[in-house]
Formats: sequence, structure tokens, C-alpha cells
Amino acid sequence: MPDWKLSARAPLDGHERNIGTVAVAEVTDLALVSAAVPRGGDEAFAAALAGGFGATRPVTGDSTLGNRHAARVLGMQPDQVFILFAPPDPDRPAGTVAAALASAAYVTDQSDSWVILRMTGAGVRTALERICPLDLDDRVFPLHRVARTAMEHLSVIVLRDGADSFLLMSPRSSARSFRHAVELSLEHVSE
Amino acid sequence: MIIDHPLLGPRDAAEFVYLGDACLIDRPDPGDENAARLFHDYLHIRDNPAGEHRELWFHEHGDRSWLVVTRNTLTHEIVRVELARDVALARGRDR
Amino acid sequence: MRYSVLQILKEGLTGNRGWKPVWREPDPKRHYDTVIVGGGGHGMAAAYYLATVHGLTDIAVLEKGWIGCGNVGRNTTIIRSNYLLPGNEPFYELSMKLWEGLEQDINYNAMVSQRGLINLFHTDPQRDAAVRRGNAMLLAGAGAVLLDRDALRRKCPFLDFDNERFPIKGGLWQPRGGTVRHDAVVWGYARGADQRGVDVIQNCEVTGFDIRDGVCRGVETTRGAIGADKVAVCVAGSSGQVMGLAGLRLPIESHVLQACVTEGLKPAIPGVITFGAGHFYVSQSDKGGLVFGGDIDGYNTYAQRGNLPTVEDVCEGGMALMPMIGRARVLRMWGGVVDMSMDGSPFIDRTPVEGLFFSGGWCYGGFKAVPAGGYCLAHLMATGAPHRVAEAMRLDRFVTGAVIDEKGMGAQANLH
Amino acid sequence: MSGPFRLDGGAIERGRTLAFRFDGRRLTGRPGDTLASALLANGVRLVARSFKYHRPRGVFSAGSEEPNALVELRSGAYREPNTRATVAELFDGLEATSQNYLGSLRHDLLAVNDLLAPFLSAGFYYKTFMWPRSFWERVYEPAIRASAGLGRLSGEADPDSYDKGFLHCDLLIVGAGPAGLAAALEAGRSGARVILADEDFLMGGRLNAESHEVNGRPGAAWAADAVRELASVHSVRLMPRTTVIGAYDHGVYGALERRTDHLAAARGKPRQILWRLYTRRAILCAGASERPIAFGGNDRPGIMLAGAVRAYANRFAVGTGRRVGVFTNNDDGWRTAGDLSAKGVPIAAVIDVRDGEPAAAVADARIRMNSRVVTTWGRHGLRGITLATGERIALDCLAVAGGWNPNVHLTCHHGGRPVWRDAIASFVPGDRLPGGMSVAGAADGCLTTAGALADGHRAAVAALGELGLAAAAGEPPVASDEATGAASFWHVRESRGRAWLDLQNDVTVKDVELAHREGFRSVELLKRYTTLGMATDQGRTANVLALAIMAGLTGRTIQETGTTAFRPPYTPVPIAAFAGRSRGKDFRPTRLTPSHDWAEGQGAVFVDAGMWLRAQWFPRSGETHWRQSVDREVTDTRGSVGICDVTTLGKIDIQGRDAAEFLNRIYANGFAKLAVGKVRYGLMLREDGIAYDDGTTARLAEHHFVMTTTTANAVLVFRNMEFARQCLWPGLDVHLISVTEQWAQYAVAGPNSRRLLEKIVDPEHDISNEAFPFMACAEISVCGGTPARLFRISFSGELAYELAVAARYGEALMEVLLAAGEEFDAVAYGTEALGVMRIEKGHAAGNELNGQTTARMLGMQRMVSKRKDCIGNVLSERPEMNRDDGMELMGFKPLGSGDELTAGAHLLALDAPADTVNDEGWISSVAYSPTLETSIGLGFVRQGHARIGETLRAWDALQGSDVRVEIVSPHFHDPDGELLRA
Repeated sequence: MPDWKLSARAPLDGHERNIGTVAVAEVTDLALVSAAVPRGGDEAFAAALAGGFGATRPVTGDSTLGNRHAARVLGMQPDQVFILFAPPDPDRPAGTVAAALASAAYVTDQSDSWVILRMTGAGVRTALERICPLDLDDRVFPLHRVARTAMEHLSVIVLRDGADSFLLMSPRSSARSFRHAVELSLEHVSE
Repeated sequence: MIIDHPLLGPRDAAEFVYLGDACLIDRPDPGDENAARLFHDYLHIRDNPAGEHRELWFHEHGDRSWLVVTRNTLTHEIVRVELARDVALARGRDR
Repeated sequence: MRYSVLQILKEGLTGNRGWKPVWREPDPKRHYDTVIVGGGGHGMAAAYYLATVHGLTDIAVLEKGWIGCGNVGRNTTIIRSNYLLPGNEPFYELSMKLWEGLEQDINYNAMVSQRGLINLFHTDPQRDAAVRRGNAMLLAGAGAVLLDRDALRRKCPFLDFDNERFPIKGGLWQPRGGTVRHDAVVWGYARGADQRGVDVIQNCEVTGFDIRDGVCRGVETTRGAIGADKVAVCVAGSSGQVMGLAGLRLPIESHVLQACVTEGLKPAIPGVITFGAGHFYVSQSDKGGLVFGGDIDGYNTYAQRGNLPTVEDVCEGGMALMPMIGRARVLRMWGGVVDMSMDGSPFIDRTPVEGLFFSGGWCYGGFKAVPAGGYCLAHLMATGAPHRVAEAMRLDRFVTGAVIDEKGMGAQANLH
Repeated sequence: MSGPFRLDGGAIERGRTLAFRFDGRRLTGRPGDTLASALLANGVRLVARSFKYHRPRGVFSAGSEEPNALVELRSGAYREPNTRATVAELFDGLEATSQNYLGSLRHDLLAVNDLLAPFLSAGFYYKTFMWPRSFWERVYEPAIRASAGLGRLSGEADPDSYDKGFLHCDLLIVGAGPAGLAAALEAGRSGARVILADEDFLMGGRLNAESHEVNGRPGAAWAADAVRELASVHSVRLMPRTTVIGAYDHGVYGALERRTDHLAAARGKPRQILWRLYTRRAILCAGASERPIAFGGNDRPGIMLAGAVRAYANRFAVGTGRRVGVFTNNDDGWRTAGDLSAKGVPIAAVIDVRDGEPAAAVADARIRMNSRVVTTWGRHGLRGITLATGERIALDCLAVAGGWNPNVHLTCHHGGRPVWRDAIASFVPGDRLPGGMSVAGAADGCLTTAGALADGHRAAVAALGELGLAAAAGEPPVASDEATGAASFWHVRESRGRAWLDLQNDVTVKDVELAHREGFRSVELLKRYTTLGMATDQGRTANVLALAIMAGLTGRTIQETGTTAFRPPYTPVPIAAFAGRSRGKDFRPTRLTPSHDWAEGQGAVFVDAGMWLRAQWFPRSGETHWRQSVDREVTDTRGSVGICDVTTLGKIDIQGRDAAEFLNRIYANGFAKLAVGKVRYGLMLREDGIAYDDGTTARLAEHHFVMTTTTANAVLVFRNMEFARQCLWPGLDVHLISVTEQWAQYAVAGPNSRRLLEKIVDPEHDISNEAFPFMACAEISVCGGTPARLFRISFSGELAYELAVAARYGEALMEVLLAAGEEFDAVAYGTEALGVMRIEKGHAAGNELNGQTTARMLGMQRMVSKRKDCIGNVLSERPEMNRDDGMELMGFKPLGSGDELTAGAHLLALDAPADTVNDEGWISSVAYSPTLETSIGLGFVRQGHARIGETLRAWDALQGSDVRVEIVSPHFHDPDGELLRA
């Protein structure tokens, strides 16, 4: 019996490109797991998050950093967070989170649901003006802010992780359309 | 249009999907002896006011909250935005 | 005064000083046999057919503003009878037949232009649905032709056949579909009704109904009380408000439908074309403007204006379908408030108040229905029985379940 | 100098020459010119023909209000019809062509219309062209259409690209004239986020066109300094060439920025950007537009607005004539004469309708007070005028000053109506402004430079206060001009000839009189009957005159007469700009399945399923017709094993203590008692009782389910479940998240499917029929430890499974399945074979679940539980949805061998006439069944189950088909489901 093995493929095969002053790079080494808070379980959840990831629970629209697994916790919905982290076992990130949070949350692996692009460099916001309806001004969308919105008919989660650095997550199946939207914006604003 | 989301602040209404009158929260009791008439009215009959209208919007490209937006149908002015879940609980809906 | 070429020549040679008012401007009487609330297409047509078909002329048409100021004056002028369901199709086909003889009937050129209407399809399921619809049209005598991609390319070479996101597979063509000069319809009906003695009364807003013991005996207006044996309400867009004055709640929401017109252009587009993979339909007016629209904005409103995302969505559809219109400029965009009913189909019916009739719920399709809507309302009011083709358009159909849901979207008004 | 009419000074660049062509003529201009100013500099006066009478037309204005000078700009696919020469920035190599004539611009054959004018009065077409009836489409209308319209589209796809964008600010200032600049300076100094947008390429507005001084310096120089200062402020964004086109709800404005229209080529960058501006406050400083005076023959080339004549002289350094006359009802006329004289342009005459002393001395000019121009002459351009006294004056340009109309348009976009202000004889903004908007300067009726500067400053201070920002407390700039004393003089009554109001649409004073005579007296009826103000300029120079004339006829005031509604856009916007990038392949995103690249490599044919692209079939060499491929895929699957990518099905992860109860209410059939490790088919109703989606839901754990939906309804089902969760039963502990994208999922179907799976499922998982029976599910691992989910469900009717792995492994899994299946001759099958097999099996799909179908029609009425509360069960009981003679889903077979069924055929009794009354149903889906070796179909027919064996006509006249069919069970293949459980 042959030894069938499955090899993994990232949505954009680890795509990287520099356009003008901005670098676009697919992020492939992070796992993303959602954790929903059971009705009435807010305190237990906060405690579990602190214990499991060393993170405080963010309000919706904000993110916090934990001290385990390089975790970042994103407040996505009133009763749901996403945990973005470096997984010990990339095939079982939900298991890692479930173990960390025990019964304090309902966890679902989202790692393969999204393509993640990091855009970094001066001028990144000028490019995003062409597709992103959110106000990304420092005073309105400071570091660690997170929001889901729509760009070019695609759902996109925007996370600010630096002065000129954003993580953008969009559904995996339309990853190529999303990359095209992002890169066309950069081409349109580059000199 | 801009909807001032109670958790997220002002967001373009294009991120939302509209359903209709917030009376759709008040789903009748299917066990009521007049259930057929109650459900007919619930689903079909509308006040359709020219003025303040409480209505349901879903933040599809956002935090997936259903909101109850109180908006004037003559001027489009929005005077209040609430989480629909809070409204539903306040109206006595539970399990 | 009869309109004709000779009359135009005569007047032209004498300085055009002999033309008479197209309708009188009478003061309202204290009582009429019939009062029609709403001087739009449907109300004016009902008055006209009451007078011409049923011989009833003691009629007042009451209009809050100027006649034709509602949706008959702000639609995209399309006529068609390409419906699917038996509750609808014969009605719209009657309307088409009335359009076809309208101008000679009313002696007014409304520019009924049957240059054809094509609904495109882009997938096999859409094609299957188009075939079912086309056969329903043939059964009703409306005529229909199925165009494949090649035939379509010959008719409309400017469609994007080469770089399309959603390939065009073909189209369902109704050669008798087309456009009509919308304002002229209401002017023509008004003139015809006026000549037969109907009082067309502008700037007369209905502020209440005189209802005693469940019987409607007239209306209160800004120009005084007017008694009537029968009252019909044809105020689509404001149906909820006006019927609310009679204490009635309806299965209707008011929404805004936007439309756009471009600057005038030399002829570029034949007939009417409707995109099947987005929200866009277009025709070209006799003046040369591309008249186009798409979907309603989707939220309840009584403001006759919409917002940008809808216009962008419509233009995206336009550019996806026919990118040659890209450099045509949108001159003007406007909005009309439409009655969106809970199944997307209209009502022509009595109401629980005796003597009070209702025509409404026309969604965004009321214009093409003007002749039959007026005809069937007149029939119902004059004979007491619904016209055969309008029997399904009842107010109580959500109680019985006999809905007429062409699009299959269910009881959510903004999805129809 | 370039061109015979070029003057000194102005804001043009003298060092460079730009070559351009007009109607093939080679001409030159200067940077800073518009096409109009360059044409005038070259002495070109005849530039266009009017819409209806095809009268000669020349440049009339110097801005976006231009009714006359419309040209086709550029050539080939870049051709842009109806472009206003007055705002088209000149560039080297510009090509423009005049439009709307038959023959040549000078000798337009359609000018015959002008001779027929007495018969072509307003609305004449409503009164004729009715006989014979068939002539309208065939004769009259084509002729009318050919002569109507203006410019031509190229007929080719717009080759430029467009973009959209989103900007946010505290304060938007619309217009960079004196008021806008004063406001922007104050706001910019305060630190507020400011956007200053102006439609012109040179900011400054009328400061560039007039000879006024600001703060003791020439106005244009002061404006340039102000712009320079603003450009240095980080929080201020200057947007020249940007027209704010509309005011939308809640402080949203639309704006069109022209990025490359002033360049010869776009070089890959977007031509224009449609910005959505999100603002907290806005100040409208849109200025005012001048209006003419109606008099006989007032439409000839050479008759221009006085303000435009000044703009051409002062800004563009162009003299608009060699002998210029002025006809005025206010002091602007005198200012015009003064500015031209100062530039050395000879003034022939100043005719003022007012009595009294001349406002200024004008050298060598005939001065006529209390006088009127009654007619003009000159065939292709003005050669002279005649006064009411009979005096004839030869001149080649007449500057007409009739007063100014504030550009109130944006103030009306939310339904507000302007109000009449007698002091300036104009409409000014009413009090119902869009929220957050204020108005300053000439747009607010403040018609002096001095006033506009102060007003703009004041408005900025006020807006900053409302925003809670401290104003910079700067001093407003100062100018010293005075009001011009506009008079309410509209129309020279002594004129006997036609006096134009709407120059483009050829609406004259006589047309207004006719409309009045015939009862079209409301302004909206006037507009619709005469087409007044419906031209490309929206009547910016015509409407107020016409209203005033109608007011005079009806004896009402102008305020009572009112105006028509101003609608967006402020100036016309290309359709392509509203579409942005969303055209062609980029119209909508494309969703690809995990096996897409693999399938592409196999030469698969793809089909759209919503946004998804799915493999439709996989042609093999030698197969020349799609049916061969599909038949093979079906036969091989039913014969051995086939694999299909079903990732597109919606998948929703449902967890919580109340998840089971929640599902029990969402689905029509029961789910509360579904065992862990089991899957169940579920039917979802809308609240109105109509079936709208179906799928399977697996219970992975006590509080954990995963649901599948149809591809089409994935988003809708999720939204509806969130509604139920948040709004109907907020107390339930249940949580939803989409996992559609997370899992690559494959159907593995056919008698050998288990044997195939056994090769890749890790050995610790027993998937034998006993351990893993029909409708079982489990979380397993495959290929040596990769986590997977296995569901024993079947859409094909065969022994079948669906196997899911994380999407990253999706492509590899497809390859592994086929490699492992090689010994079984496993095939990949596409959506077409999937469809054939589901029809053979009698499963309803999209064509059946079209939103009009009840559970009863599907034969599933027994599934709708009456014992529980679920969405839709109450209203599914309505009588008309439960008639005994209702439609029922059935199977159909043609009786004639070789006959083919067609989807969309209607069902008629054999002897019944083909009409609506006899319509008994329709065929919804058809396929050629390689299994049964016949064409088969599903469809709906009245009382179907009671009529099995009956013969009907499947009537498809649309496609020329009419075949006899037998009503049969919809379950063609394995009706007892034995294969599923094997």
C-alpha cells in the first residue's frame, strides 16, 4: 500500500511583492481560531483567555496581545473573538485553543478560511483609500484596531499592527481577486 | 448612509443588509389559537410610517450584529441605533 | 380640439395662438358619483375607462400636486408583458394590447414604441427559467423569442461577449416590448377623460375619508369635503399613508427606486436590454438619453431620492454588460417612491370599507400596467366584480396563501 | 501670442505652445487654456449646432454651465461625446470634433428644422405621428431619433480605467473661489481635517476671472498664495479638477476627480476617481452662474455671458471679439466694458435696460440707457444688433449681463427648495439644507468678492465651533467691490422674433407661452412639456428666466412659481466612473474551489455558480461533445467510483448548549433527537411556509453540529440564522460561524467508494458498513494523520461519502483520491454529471427550490413537523398552499423514442388548446440519463401522484418542441434506496 500523503498549499502560495513603497506579503505561519463565549460565560472566558494565552479580552473592534504562542486576540463580535497565533501543531490549531480555554469557549478553526496579506510601508493608507471605506486615520484607527468591512465586493478584516502596517484577511476562495484588488490599488497610486 | 453602530461607531450602510420593520422581532406564539392570523399580520402587514421607523439592519460586512435602527423615512435622519439582541431581550424574548 | 397634422399646420401658420388648454381646471363639486384619489397614470386611466367603457362621467380625479407628479412622471418608461405566473401574465398582456391601440384611442401621441425587450440569461438554470417564462408568454398570446448567443451578438454586437465575468448565454426577447413617453400617458388620459366630463382637480390633497358605519361616503380634502358614492385610491408610493387615513394597514412598504438618464446621444441601443447577472436595464429615449436603472435602494423611505451605492451597483452592471456606454455621462438621477408589496405583485380590490376601492402595490412595475390597471379598476368599480385578468390581485391573498410571487423571494418587500 | 484674439496677461503659460485640432483644422493654444478659450483665441466662433432646430452655436460661457459648445473630444474608442469645450483643459495633441449635424457644421442639412419651426413648437409631437399606427416604429421614430441626440458614442468599450475611493474629513469645502479659500484658510489653520474641492483645474474661482483686488493684491495672485499656503498644511487636502456631484445622507458626498483628462494619455492610471467623501461638516462655496436676457435672435455665436467675456479676457487673455457690445441689466455690464477696454478690446456699445446715468465712461462706445436689444443678425455668427429704437450697431460679440444665480444645487439634494430673494433677484438656498451643510459666498447670495471672503471666513468659524474645534481666529481677507444692483429684467417684450431661453434644447419664450396656453403651468409640467432645462446643462442659464416669464403669464410671484427639483449629479458623470473597476472580469470577485488549479490542468470546462467557478465536466481526448464526457462521468461513477468537488456548499459550524433546540426550530423536520455521529437531511422553510433551502446537518458532538446549505443560499441561511439567534431566541446558547472556506469537501460516490476510501482513511477508523452506516459521520484522519471529516451521505443515489479536509490540503486530496482510485478507474465528475445523477435520483435542486415551492409540492409535507415550533410551519398551513389539485413534483419520460424533454416546457392535456387556462404545470429540470438511456425530466404537475402513467404534452413552442410525456415517479434510479445503504 502506497503511503498517501497530503501536502499543504497556501491560498496564494506565499505570495510576496513590492509595489512602490509598499510590501505585500502573504502570511502563512499563523493560525486563526474563533472562540465564541457561551451565554453567561463572560467571566469564565476572560479568565481562560488570561490563563491560556495571557491576554485580556478585547472589546469588539479592538485587539490585544497575549504572551503565549505569540497570540493576538481580535474582538470580532459581541460574543466572539478570533485568536491569531503561532500554532504548535499547524494541523490542529483548534485543539490548542480548546485545550487552553477548556470549556470556556466554543472554538472553530478558521485558519484555512482566510488569506492573510500584510501590507507594510509608507503610502499604504493612500493605496487603501481606493478600496477601504474605513477611516484609517491614526486618531480613528490606531494601532491594534480591527474591523471587518467590504472592499471591492469582498469581505475583509483589517487589523492595524504598525504605523504603516496592516494585516488584511479575506475569504480564501477569492484570494486571487483580493490580491488583485490590493495590488491594483498600489499600482494606481504608485508614481 | 451612515449607521452609528453602538459598538463600532459610524459605518457606511453599504456594509449592512436591510430586513425591514423591527416588529419582525415580535414573532407570535405558534401555540396561540389565533396563530394563523397573528403570523399573517406579523409577516405581511406593515405600519409603513412616514416618519420614525424602527427597522432591522444586519452588519454583514462587520460584526454580524443585527441592529435596530430608528430612522426617519422622510429625512433619513437616524435618531437611535441599538443592538437588536438587547431590544429583543427587553421585549421579553428569551428562549 | 382634435389633434392632427392639419391642426398643427393651421396653428403653425397662425402663430400657435389657437391651442386650447389640454384639460380644464374646474373647482371641485360637493359630490360626485365617483372620486378617484391620485392623478397619476392609474387614477387617470381608471377615470378614462369609467367614462369611455362604462359611460360614467360624474367623476373627479383628485391630485395632491400636479398631474403625473408621482411615479408616472419618474419611471423608466418600459412596457412589457413578460410575466411568468398565471395570476399576472394575462393582466399584463391585456395592458400591452391596450398600449397598442392607446394613441388612436385617446388621440394623443404617447410614443408607444415597440422596439423590443430582451432579458439576458447567463446560466443554465436562468435559461431554463427563461424558457418556462417564454412559453407562459406564448400561452398568453404575448409573444416571445428565445435568442441564443449568436443571435444576440447579431442584434446587440456591443454587449461584452469577450471579457465577461458572467458569460451571456442568450436572451428572452419580447418583440412587442418597448417604451412609452411616460408623461404623455397621463396627459393623454387626462385630456380624454376631461373631454368626457371628468373633473381633473390639481392641488387638492385628500386629508381624510368620510366613513360612517363601515361605508365610505366621500373624502376630506384641502379644498373642502367632497361626497362620493365610490372612492378609489390610486396613490402608489403613498398607499400606506392614504389608506392609513381610512384606518387600513397594508401588506406594503414604501421604498425608493432610482433611475438615471445620460446626456443625449445618437442612436446606440435598440429596444430595452436587461442584465441577468446584476442590476441593470437600459433603453434609449427618443431624445437620445440612455435611460437606465436597477434595483431599489432597499430601505423603507418616502424621500424621493436614494444613495450612491445603488447607483454604483447599477452602473457596474451596465459596464459589465456593455462597456461602450462608459463615456456616456449620467446627466440626472432621481428616485421614485414605490409600493413594494409582500409578494411583488399588485392589488386591485375592494377594501373592508364598503365603497372604498384600492389599486396599489405596483412595486417598480406600475407604469407598464397603467392601461390595464385603470381598465380593471374601472371594471371592478362599475360592475362590482373583478375583471377576469385581475382576479388574483386580491388584498387577502396572504391570508389564503394564493400569493403571486414571480421572483420567489417570499414576504420580504425589498427583495421583490 | 498664439491666435489672432490673444491678449496680454492672464493665467496662461506663454512659453509653451499646444497643438490641437478642431474638425481637422490644426490650431494652437497655451497651457492654461480650455478648448473653448483656445478656439476663441483662434477666432473660431461656430462650434456646434443646437438640438432641435440645428441653429449655429458658439461658446456661451466659461464654465460648466455651458449649453452650447459641446464637442466630441478625442477619437476612436476614446471618443467622448457632448464634452463642454469650456471645461476641457487643453493638452498637446487634443482632437475635437463638432457634433449633431448632417453634412458639415457650416452647412447642416438638418437646419431645415429651423425653417419648419412654426410647426415644431413645444410638444408638437404629442399631436401627430399617430397615423397610420404602424408608422411610428418604422418611419417617424427612426427619423426623430436620427435627428435627435447630440454626440456619438464610439460603439467600442471604454478603454480607460477608473477607480473609486473613500476619504474622511472634518470639513468639506465645495468650491475654491473667494468664499471657499477664505473658509479653507481659517479651517486649515485650526488643524481640522479639511478637503477643499473645486471643479476647475485652477483654484480661485471668479478671482481668476475678475480684476478685483484682495488684501491689496490682484485677486488671482492672492488666490495663488492662498492655495500655496493650504498645500503646505498637512491636514488639508486640495482637490482641484474635482466636482462634488451630490449630497447624500449623513454627510456623505460624491465627488468626481478627473485625473488624466488633461493629459494626452492616461498611461495605465485611472482616468477618473469617484470619491465617497465622509464629512462631519460641509460648506458649500459653489459660487454663482450668470444668466442671460431673452431677446430676439439671442442665440447666435458671439452672444455670450458677460462674466464669461471677462473670464476670457482676464484669465485666458482672449478677446472674444473685435467690436464687443454689452447688453446689461446691472453694473456687471459696465465692469465688462471696463475690463475689456483696459485690455485694449474695442467696445462698440453698452446697452443698459435701466434708466439713469451711465455707471462709467467707456471710450468710443455708444452708450444707450433705458434701451433694449430686440434682434440680431449674422448667419454663422453675430454681425450686429438692432435696438428697440431701430438703431443698428455692427459688432461681433455681445456680452449679456442678466444677473447671477447662486449655485444652490447641492442644497436641494435632500429635497430642500430654494427661496427667492428680491434684493438680488435670484433664488438662494432655503432653510432645509442637508444635515451638516452650510452655505457661504455667492452660493448663498453674497454676490460681491468682499462679501464672499468675509462670509467664507464666517462659515468656517461657525463650522469649527460645531465640530468642537478652536478656530484660528484669523482675520478675514478684505476686498472692496460693491454690489452690482441686479434688476429683475428677463425678457425684451419688444422682440418679435424667437427669444431663446434654453439654448441647447431650443426652448424659446414662445414655447413657454404655448405651455401656459395649454395648461402646463406648474414648473414641472412646463419642464416636461417643453423640455426646458432637460439638456446637458440642466438649464443652468435658462431656468430662472423661464420661471420669471411663466410667473408673469400666470400673475404669480416667482417664489410661488417655484423651481424644478435639482438632482444629482451637479455636472454629468461618466457611467464608467460610477462603475470604477467593476467591469469585465473584475465585475465581481471570482471564488475558486480547492481543486480549481488541478481541474484546470485536466482541461475541465468551468461554469459559474454564483461567484464560484466550478468544474462542469472533464473532457477526455476523443470526446467531441459535452454529452460524451458527462455520460461517461455518470456511468463510471455509477459503475465504480467518481469524485466531485462540493466545497461550494455552504457550511456552518453551530455550537452551544442549545444548538440542537435551535436547529429543531430552524429546520421544518426534527433535529432535537439526532444522535451524535449521525447526519440528517433537513428542509428549511421561510416563515411564509415556502421551502427555501435544504441540506444535511451532522452532529459531531453533543453541543456541536455542522450544517451544509446549498451553494446559492449559504449567505442567506447564515444571516437568517443569526436573526433567529439574536432577535427571536436571544436566550438560547448557540453560536454560528461559517466554515465554508475552511473545508475542502469532496463527494466520493459509487459502489467502490468505500473501497477507495479505505485506502486513504487511517486504519484506526473503521468505515465498514456496520461501523459507519448510511448517514453516519465522524471526525477522522486520512493519509497518515491529516484531520478530516467523513459523512456518509449521497446526492447521487449511490453508496457515497463526503470527505472534508482543511482547505490547504484540498488540492492534494483530489490528487490522492484519483491516484488511490486508479485501480477502480475512479473519475472526477463535474456539476453536469452531478445534476444528471440528482435528476435520476429525483432530488430537488435550484430549479425546483425556486422560492415558489412548498414542502407539499416536493412531496415532503410529512417532514414538516406539526408537533414543534419551527420557522414556517404556521403559514405553511394556509389553504391555497394545500389544495388537493396543487402542483406536485413528478418525473417525466418522453413517449416517443428519441424524443428529448426540454426544461421550461409547459404541460398540457393532449387535446387542450395551448393557452394559459389549460396550463397544468411545467418541466423544471431535464437530463439525458445514460443509466436509463433516455431523456428524463423533473417537473411540477397538478395532482401528479394521482396521475402516474398519464400522458401529457410537454409544450415548448418557444424552442419548437412539443412531445408527449408520461408522468412517472420522480425517483428514476434506485427508488427504494438500496444502493445508499449497501
